[in-house]
Amino acid sequence: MNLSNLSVGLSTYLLVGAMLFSIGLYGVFAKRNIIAILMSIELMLNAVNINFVAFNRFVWNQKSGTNYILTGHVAALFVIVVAAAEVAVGLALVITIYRNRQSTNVDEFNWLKW
Amino acid sequence: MFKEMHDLFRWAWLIPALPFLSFLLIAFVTKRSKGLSSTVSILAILASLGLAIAIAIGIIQSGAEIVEHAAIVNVNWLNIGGLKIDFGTVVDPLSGMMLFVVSLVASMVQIYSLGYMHGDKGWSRYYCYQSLFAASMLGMVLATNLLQLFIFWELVGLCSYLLIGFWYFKVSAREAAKKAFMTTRVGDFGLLLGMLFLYTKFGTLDFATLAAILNTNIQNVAVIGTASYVTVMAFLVFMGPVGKSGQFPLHVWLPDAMEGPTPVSALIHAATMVVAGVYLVARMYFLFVHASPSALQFVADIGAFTAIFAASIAIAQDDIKRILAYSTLSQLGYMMFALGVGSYSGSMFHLMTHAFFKALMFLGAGSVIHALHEKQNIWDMGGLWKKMPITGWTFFIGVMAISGVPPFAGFFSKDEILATALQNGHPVVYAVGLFTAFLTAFYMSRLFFVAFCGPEKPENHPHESPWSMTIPLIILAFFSVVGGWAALPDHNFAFFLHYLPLGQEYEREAINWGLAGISVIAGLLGIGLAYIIYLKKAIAAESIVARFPRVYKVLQNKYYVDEFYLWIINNIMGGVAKVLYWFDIYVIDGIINGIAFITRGSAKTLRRTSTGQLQTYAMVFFFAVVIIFMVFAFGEGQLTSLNPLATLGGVK
Amino acid sequence: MISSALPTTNSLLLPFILLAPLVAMLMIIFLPKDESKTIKIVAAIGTLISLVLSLYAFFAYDRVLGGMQFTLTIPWIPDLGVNLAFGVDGISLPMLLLTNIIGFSSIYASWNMEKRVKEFFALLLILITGVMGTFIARDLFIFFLFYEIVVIPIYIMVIIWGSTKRVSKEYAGMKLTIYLLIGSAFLLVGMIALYLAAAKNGQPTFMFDQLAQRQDLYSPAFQKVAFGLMLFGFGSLISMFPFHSWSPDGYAGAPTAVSMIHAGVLKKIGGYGLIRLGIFVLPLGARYWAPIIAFLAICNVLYAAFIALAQKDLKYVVGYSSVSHMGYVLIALAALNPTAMTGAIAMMFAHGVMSALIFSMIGFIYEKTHTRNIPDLGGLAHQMPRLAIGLMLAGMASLGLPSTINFISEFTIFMGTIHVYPVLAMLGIFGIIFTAVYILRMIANVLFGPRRPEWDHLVDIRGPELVPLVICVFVIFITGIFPNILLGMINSGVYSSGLAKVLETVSQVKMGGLF
Amino acid sequence: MGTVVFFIFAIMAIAAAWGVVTSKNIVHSALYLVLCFSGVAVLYVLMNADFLAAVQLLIYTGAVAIMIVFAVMLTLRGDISVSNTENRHWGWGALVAALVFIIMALVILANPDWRILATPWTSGGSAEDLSLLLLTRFMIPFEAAAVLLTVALVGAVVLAKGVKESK
Repeated sequence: MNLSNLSVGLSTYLLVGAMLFSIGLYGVFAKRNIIAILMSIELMLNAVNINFVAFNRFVWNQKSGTNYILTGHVAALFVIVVAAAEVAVGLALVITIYRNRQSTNVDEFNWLKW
Repeated sequence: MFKEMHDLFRWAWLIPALPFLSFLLIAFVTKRSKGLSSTVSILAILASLGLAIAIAIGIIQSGAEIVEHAAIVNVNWLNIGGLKIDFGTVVDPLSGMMLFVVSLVASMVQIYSLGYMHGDKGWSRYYCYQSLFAASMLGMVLATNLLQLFIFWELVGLCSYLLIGFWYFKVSAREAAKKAFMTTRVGDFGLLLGMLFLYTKFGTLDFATLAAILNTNIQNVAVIGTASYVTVMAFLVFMGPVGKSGQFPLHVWLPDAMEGPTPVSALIHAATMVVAGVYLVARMYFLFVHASPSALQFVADIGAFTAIFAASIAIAQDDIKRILAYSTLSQLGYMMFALGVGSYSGSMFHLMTHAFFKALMFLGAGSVIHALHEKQNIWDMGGLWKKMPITGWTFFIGVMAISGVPPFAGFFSKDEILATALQNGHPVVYAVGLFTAFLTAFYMSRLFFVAFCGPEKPENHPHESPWSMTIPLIILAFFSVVGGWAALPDHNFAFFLHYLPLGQEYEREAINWGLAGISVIAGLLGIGLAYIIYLKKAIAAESIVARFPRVYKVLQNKYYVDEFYLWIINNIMGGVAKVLYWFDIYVIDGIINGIAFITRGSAKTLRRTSTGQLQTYAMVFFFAVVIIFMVFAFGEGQLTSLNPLATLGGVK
Repeated sequence: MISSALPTTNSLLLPFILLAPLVAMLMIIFLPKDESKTIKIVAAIGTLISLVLSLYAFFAYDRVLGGMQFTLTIPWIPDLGVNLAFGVDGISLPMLLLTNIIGFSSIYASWNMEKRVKEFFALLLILITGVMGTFIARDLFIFFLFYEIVVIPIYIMVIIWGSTKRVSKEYAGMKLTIYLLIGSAFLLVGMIALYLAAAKNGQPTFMFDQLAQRQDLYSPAFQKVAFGLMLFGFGSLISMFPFHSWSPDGYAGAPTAVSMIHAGVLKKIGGYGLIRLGIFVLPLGARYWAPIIAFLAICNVLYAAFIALAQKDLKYVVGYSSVSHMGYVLIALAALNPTAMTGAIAMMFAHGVMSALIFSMIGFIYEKTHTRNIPDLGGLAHQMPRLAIGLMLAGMASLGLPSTINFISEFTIFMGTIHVYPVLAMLGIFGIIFTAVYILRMIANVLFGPRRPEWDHLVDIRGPELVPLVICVFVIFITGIFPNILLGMINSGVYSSGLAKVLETVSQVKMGGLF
Repeated sequence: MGTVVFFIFAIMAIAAAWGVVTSKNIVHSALYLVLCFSGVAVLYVLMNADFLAAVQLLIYTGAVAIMIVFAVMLTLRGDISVSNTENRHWGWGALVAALVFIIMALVILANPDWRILATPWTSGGSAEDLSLLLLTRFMIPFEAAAVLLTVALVGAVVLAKGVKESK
């Protein structure tokens, strides 16, 4: 099996992104600690970023014209910015909630209940 | 001559308008001033009386001309698609006679009330109602069409309601007023229905037009429909008079209506409003004539039955006003059966004379009640003639008049009715009428002997009433004597009230003195019997009562008709009402609340799915995404066209 | 000057009528809470301006010319064909006037309100505006919009200012609102179906007159279904049996002003809508459903009249009585002829004024005695003669006494229906007896009878409290004595708007009804 | 060569991500997260996104991870070894996540348009190119992002500081 024949294409990157996304999704569904959930969200955001960059690399690279160049990178950059903001606010919320409830356990947060 | 008169007749609308103006004035301006209110009211009705007399003279002078061409003025009142109603005035002998009678009695009663109602708190209110009543009654008389008549008909009903309940703090007055309104309402239902059918069939409610249509097209089935149609309408229209004029099944309200002030009873429940029914039948006589004979036969039967039925009750009553009330019922029955047997003019004649002497007797009774401080039981009275000579004499004239003793007014009218009944082939009705005349004479003289003759009661300190009360008595007594002379020398009252069904020629009839003699004897017999029992005490009244205790009890309780109606209202209507209310609350509302309950119940179950856990929500969300994707990917039908995989090469 | 005579010109009269209470409402919002006197005066002035302007409209309307006048059309959402279109004809003008009469009276009927005055009057003015809007709208969308505006303030007002008797005010408010909303949901479905059907020719529109012109686009089957939906919607609004049960409970729970407006005008939107939308646009559907409406109408008349006999609470008596009276309107609509139609609109007007009067009087009784239980009351004519006059005249109007407008309306209705549904109409007329029984019983037991010392402290209505009495009584009798004022207008509306023509056409159509 | 590097770091990132969600200890999770981010950064490099890789390392592996560790430190109570357990529904969560992955994978693999191999990189990707783009074409989003960050900063401070009970 020739490793060099096993070429890395767009779909490979996308699969990696999909895997990261699904793992993050599982984390969001299954974890009890709210910080762990935030971490899982970060995973999902990273997965999305991989997709952005990958599409930029493989699809738009082929197209001529400067309009398209690096748009994926810019999008990823914005995602990172938003993620950073989200983490900042999210963690502040976690601390506030922790202060009120003495817990970071999502099971105990059921204010949305009827 | 007739032309000039016609100009006068154009002003007939003023007759009801003046009292109406006085009603508005009292209600909005002079309410606070007692003297001013009564002055305004009396001046208005006297002006109307003057105008009515002028019109009556004009009618008599116009003679046959006005009979054939009634002076009619119409103004459009309501004009919409499918319904056109005029308001107007009709001046013909019939309305002229009624105008005179109504305005005369009304003005007498209003003057009389100056004394009778003296010191009453509701003085202005009283005159306010009186004026409204006079306006509505006179307006009704002048009506040119059935709807106009019906409107005023209801308005006099309203006035009657208000005046019966004038002393609204008395529970009995309150209940009586309610009863009067409701009972007449039942009759009005029929009248309204009859009106609707008439309009639907003939497209008009105008008396003259209706009469013309019926007279000219009576054989034309296409226009009229079959005779039974007209008959049905006649029956329906007759329901109104049955209620208003207290004919048999709906008579119950009239005796109770005596709860009102006595002058009101005199005016509304003896002389004027209650005869409105008779007047209506007279106005609509063409309808009854063209209906199958059963219609008029029905009118005659109801009238005759009421006459004897009420007279028999009157024998056993003790309350002076109730005796008079049943007497009124009985006399109304007289007028009604007179119409039924075809004595149109006799009926109107009796209407007029009855108005005079019955108003007289009611006012006389009021005078007595006033003098005895609200005592109404005749057995508490006695020997009043000496203490109250004017009241006594005038009352005596009234009794003579109603008993049909010549030369008093009642004799002529009653005789005319009875004569026509026999002539037109109604022997049974004639017999009933004759017997009623006997009963009438008996119970009226009973009343008179017990209350006015005999020994005085020491606890009473009666005194003659003030002039404001006695003058109307004297005037009415005068008319009770001479009112009948209009028929002399023959039965020519019909000259004044000419009605010619199907072009018959009027025939002047001489008074049949033989028949007249029979009815006079019947009257005298009644008086004599009363004299023997109540004045001579040759036969003890108690022993008669003791011999027929059941009969007496039934009579005294007015054949239990009231109780029967009460039972129906309380048990049947009340019961149905309760059942339906139960149905409404528990079935209709139950269904509604049941739906609400199901909604709430399902919501209670479903809300368990809302765990409040964000994670669960997210999970469900993504699960839904998966499902939707599956549907798109593998589904059939419309959704497949949206299948993203279809564009991506497809997985199927 | 010349241009104003042209019917095509836009007139700003109706927007002014509509805006006057709205401006008053905005002013009230910016007034301080404690200035309750000022708030009431502002509300009264706002409604007075509307009243005066609508009176002007009523008498300035050219009856000979007929049709929609004082029109204003502004395209609003052109893609959907929604126009901000106002206008009145002989059918809607009486209803507009009625709204303003009752609106103005209702302000005065709540003159003694002390609880949350600011909010109350602001909501009341919104309510009045909403009702007015439904009557002057010429566009179905706008009509529906205003109708939905109406529902919200009513709910809030019943919940906050209502009174709890047999049912709690929360229940009453909820029932009222849910009924109206369910009705309007069905209406919405019907409306959208109608809109889609009418848009088949590529020009979507919501305008009533254009919807009515596109008869060929509605198949008979469609008309039956769409009219059925509207019948359910409008029927529950006009308290058609068996969708009437919100009415007594709702009125009993609601504060006086809301009862007045609700019974007086809001209910009439049902009848008005059935004419404007149902019969104009879907005449075949109306024809199909007419016998059913007539039957249910008679159920209304007799059933509710009987139930009113068994009531002890004043407001329940009047509530059931209003259900009963609506039966007359419904059977007149079902008769599908111009006379009955005129009668139906006149009856809506007549009943509106009458019920406003009676509810305001009952409101005063309740306010002063704190009870509405008939056995607890009695002899009030001693202490409050003016109130007694008001209640009695209202009762007389209710039982159709001649010389009140109610009589003429009833008579016209009977005249129009008796040859279409003889038996049902007779049963309906029979209802007047029961009406008399329960009304007279109520009047007698509340007003008359011996003086009761426990009510000796009561003060008769005076000053501003007299306004509803004077206005309503005046309207009842002036239109009753000179009926051409009102019925002439309605008649011109029925004929000039083309309703009479529609009715004539539809009466010639042969189709199998249900009965 | 690139292929080998890719697989090494891709597998590392995925494994680290797996570690993040399975580790019972929240601190271990945080450390796995750092590892995962680093792996992703290498993938960026492989895709010629040098600047993004740097940003990824700076912001994610640096700032975000440290903030998370701080948050863990500030909130942690009880036994650290069970600080990051699964809830009752983790099975369902796994199922849904797996389904989502399967669907995504199916789409990715089924789409012929996406079977693209790398072509020589021509577009630059340096900080200079990006900054040019950000300050011209994406000017407004860029400024919006700046505002967002400021707001987030202020918001975070306000939230974390806690609002004093008003009288």
